[in-house]
Amino acid sequence: MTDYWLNKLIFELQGPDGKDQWSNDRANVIARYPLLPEVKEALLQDDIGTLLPLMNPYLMRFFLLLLGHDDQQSIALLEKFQTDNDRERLNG
Amino acid sequence: MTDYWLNKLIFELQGPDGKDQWSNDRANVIARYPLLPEVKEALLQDDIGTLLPLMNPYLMRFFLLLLGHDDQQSIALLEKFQTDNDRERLNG
Amino acid sequence: MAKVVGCFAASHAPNIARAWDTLNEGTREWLNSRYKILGDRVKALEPDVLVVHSNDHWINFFLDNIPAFLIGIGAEHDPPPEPFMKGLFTQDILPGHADLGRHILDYAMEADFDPSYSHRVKIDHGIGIPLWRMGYNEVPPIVPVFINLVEKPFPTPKRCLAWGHMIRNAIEAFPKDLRVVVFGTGGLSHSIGETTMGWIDEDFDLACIELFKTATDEQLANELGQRLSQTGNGSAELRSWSIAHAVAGSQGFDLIGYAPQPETLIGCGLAEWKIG
Amino acid sequence: MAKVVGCFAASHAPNIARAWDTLNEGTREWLNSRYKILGDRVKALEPDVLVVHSNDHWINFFLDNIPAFLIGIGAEHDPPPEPFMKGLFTQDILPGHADLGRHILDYAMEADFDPSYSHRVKIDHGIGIPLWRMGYNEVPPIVPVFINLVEKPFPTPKRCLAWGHMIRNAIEAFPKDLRVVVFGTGGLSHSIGETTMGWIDEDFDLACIELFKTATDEQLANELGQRLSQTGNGSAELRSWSIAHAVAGSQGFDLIGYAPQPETLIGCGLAEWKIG
Ligand SMILES: [Fe+3]
Ligand SMILES: [Fe+3]
Repeated sequence: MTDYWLNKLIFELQGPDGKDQWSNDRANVIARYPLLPEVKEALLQDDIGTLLPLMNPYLMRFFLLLLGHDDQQSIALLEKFQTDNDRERLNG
Repeated sequence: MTDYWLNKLIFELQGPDGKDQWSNDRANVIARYPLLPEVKEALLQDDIGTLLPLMNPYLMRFFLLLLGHDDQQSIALLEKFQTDNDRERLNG
Repeated sequence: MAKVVGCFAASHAPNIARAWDTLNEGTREWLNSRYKILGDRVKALEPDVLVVHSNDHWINFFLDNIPAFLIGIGAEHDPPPEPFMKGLFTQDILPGHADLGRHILDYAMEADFDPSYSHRVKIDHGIGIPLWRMGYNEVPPIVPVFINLVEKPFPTPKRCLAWGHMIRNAIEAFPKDLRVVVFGTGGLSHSIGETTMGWIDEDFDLACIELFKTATDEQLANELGQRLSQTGNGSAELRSWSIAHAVAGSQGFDLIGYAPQPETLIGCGLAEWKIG
Repeated sequence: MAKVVGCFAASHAPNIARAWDTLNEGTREWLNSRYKILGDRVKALEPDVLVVHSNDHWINFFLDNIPAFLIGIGAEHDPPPEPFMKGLFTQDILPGHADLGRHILDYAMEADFDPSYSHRVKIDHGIGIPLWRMGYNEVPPIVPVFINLVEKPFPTPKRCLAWGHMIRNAIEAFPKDLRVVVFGTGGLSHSIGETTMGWIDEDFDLACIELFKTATDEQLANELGQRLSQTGNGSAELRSWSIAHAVAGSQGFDLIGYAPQPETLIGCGLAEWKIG
């Protein structure tokens, strides 16, 4: 399910000082959006598994870069959450 | 011809402090937008005739309220700029 | 399956809220009584959801992204931000009907329409005024649908009629039992922020009312197509009426009230269509 | 009258700019040579204007207003705001072609399409990368057309083909002599920000290339409709290719190059359609 405010937060971090804000002022950035408690917690913990089904994948891609993950790290990180369905698609 | 930046300026004055900004800080508001010199001048002079063809009419309606014109004053003010075409439509 | 149990039109001028306390007693009385009839009829139908067609008035959209048609598919929307609308509704967040909204969106895209969509819209006075005047201090679940009628080009009347028929089909294809009331808000003639501001084109209004009673889709599209270019800009909102007309099946309607109303700057009208 | 003198496709991965300096020599060489062929062919056609179909990548639009199709009708657009695109173009403002843009918009709305429109868009990497790699340090006049391919629901492949045919008719109905080159950018297969990120579906890509060479519109719509649901999310951008395909008249194409390219995360392809 697409979480409007979660996606909006990540969308707005695309500005030039987004990385700086997220690195140095994460709690205040989070406080600007009416997020569900479990979403807030997931953001504070870098809990990608919780965020994945709630976020647009292109914003997730950007978010992983913002967190400092390069392509190979992002791929490895996301792969952990593959479902049987995803794997079947890959092998089909 | 629709003037993007002129309309954007008026659009953004719709916020709660728009009237205050326009009354007390007009030059600075204007400076935020890359307006043509003649548009800037028209805004500084309340030159509705120059602005009229460049602005969306609903934003013009809002702008006249912002300037303090009530409905009858707005109507009277706009009527001055009626063309023969407009009058024909009225009488047709 | 979902069912269209009612189709209504209602005008929505800002002055109905902004100037409410200073309107002439007779005007206020007329508005009170007519919107009450409308509200009573809608409530008697016990709708689960309202699908409300209106135009945005520079509240949600700007020139960087103007949708021809936009469907609100969110579970939550924001109350009207206009200062004159503050406090008319008790909720901080207005309920959308996400399931029906998304269903209509998917249906529309499969049916060769190209709507924009929004997960969260601001319900401006266009939708807010009729709801408030009908006596809804608490807004019921709605699917807001916006049509661009403020900065040209606008969808053609013909396309609006096609949109209305598609909306009817979409609702009837929704797999859950839902009683749906459809609205077209706005109109009738008015002229705003242009040199003929204040003009109410009563001839146009009466001609349109006659069309909604008797015209075929083709007649309605042709007549509106011609007449709209010769009257005030706000009259473009009759397109929302034509959508409700098509949703109802283009079988004529019952005028609840019409008054040329200089105080609100509009030809004010309310109507209920026959569901055919 | 205006004329479609060329129809092209080109991929547009961010890494082509972001990682340019660190790509393997062979990859850079491949990209250099293939985009140069593309650029040489486009320039030889001496276009007055480029009509470029792409999807927005969360640069112009958010979930509060996602257009299915959007036409940029402004005389001015903004350069790419993505950090990795900074400095690739010399202009502070990129030229639109307002007359052709508005004409296409009006034509589309009369032809039963419902595009959104914008007076000013940000030209993101989707349009920017192919222009840059073709050797345009100065962007020529463009009409940008955005298709929603990032957050579902997307326009169907069938609708995209219909859009392409409409675009051809619209351009040919423009009353001034203009040489128009049409682009579809994006694709081929890729998977971004989902659990299969990095996957390049070569089978899918080769099947699509074959379709663009030989398939009828109906075959193409059906095959894409089925295959897109079984591959990576970025493959949705093949819809832009299908638009260029239809603009060209669905008469097959000449593949300039294809390479599954893990470094850029995409199946990278470039092509020129036969104009039929
Ligand atoms: Fe209105
Ligand atoms: Fe892309």
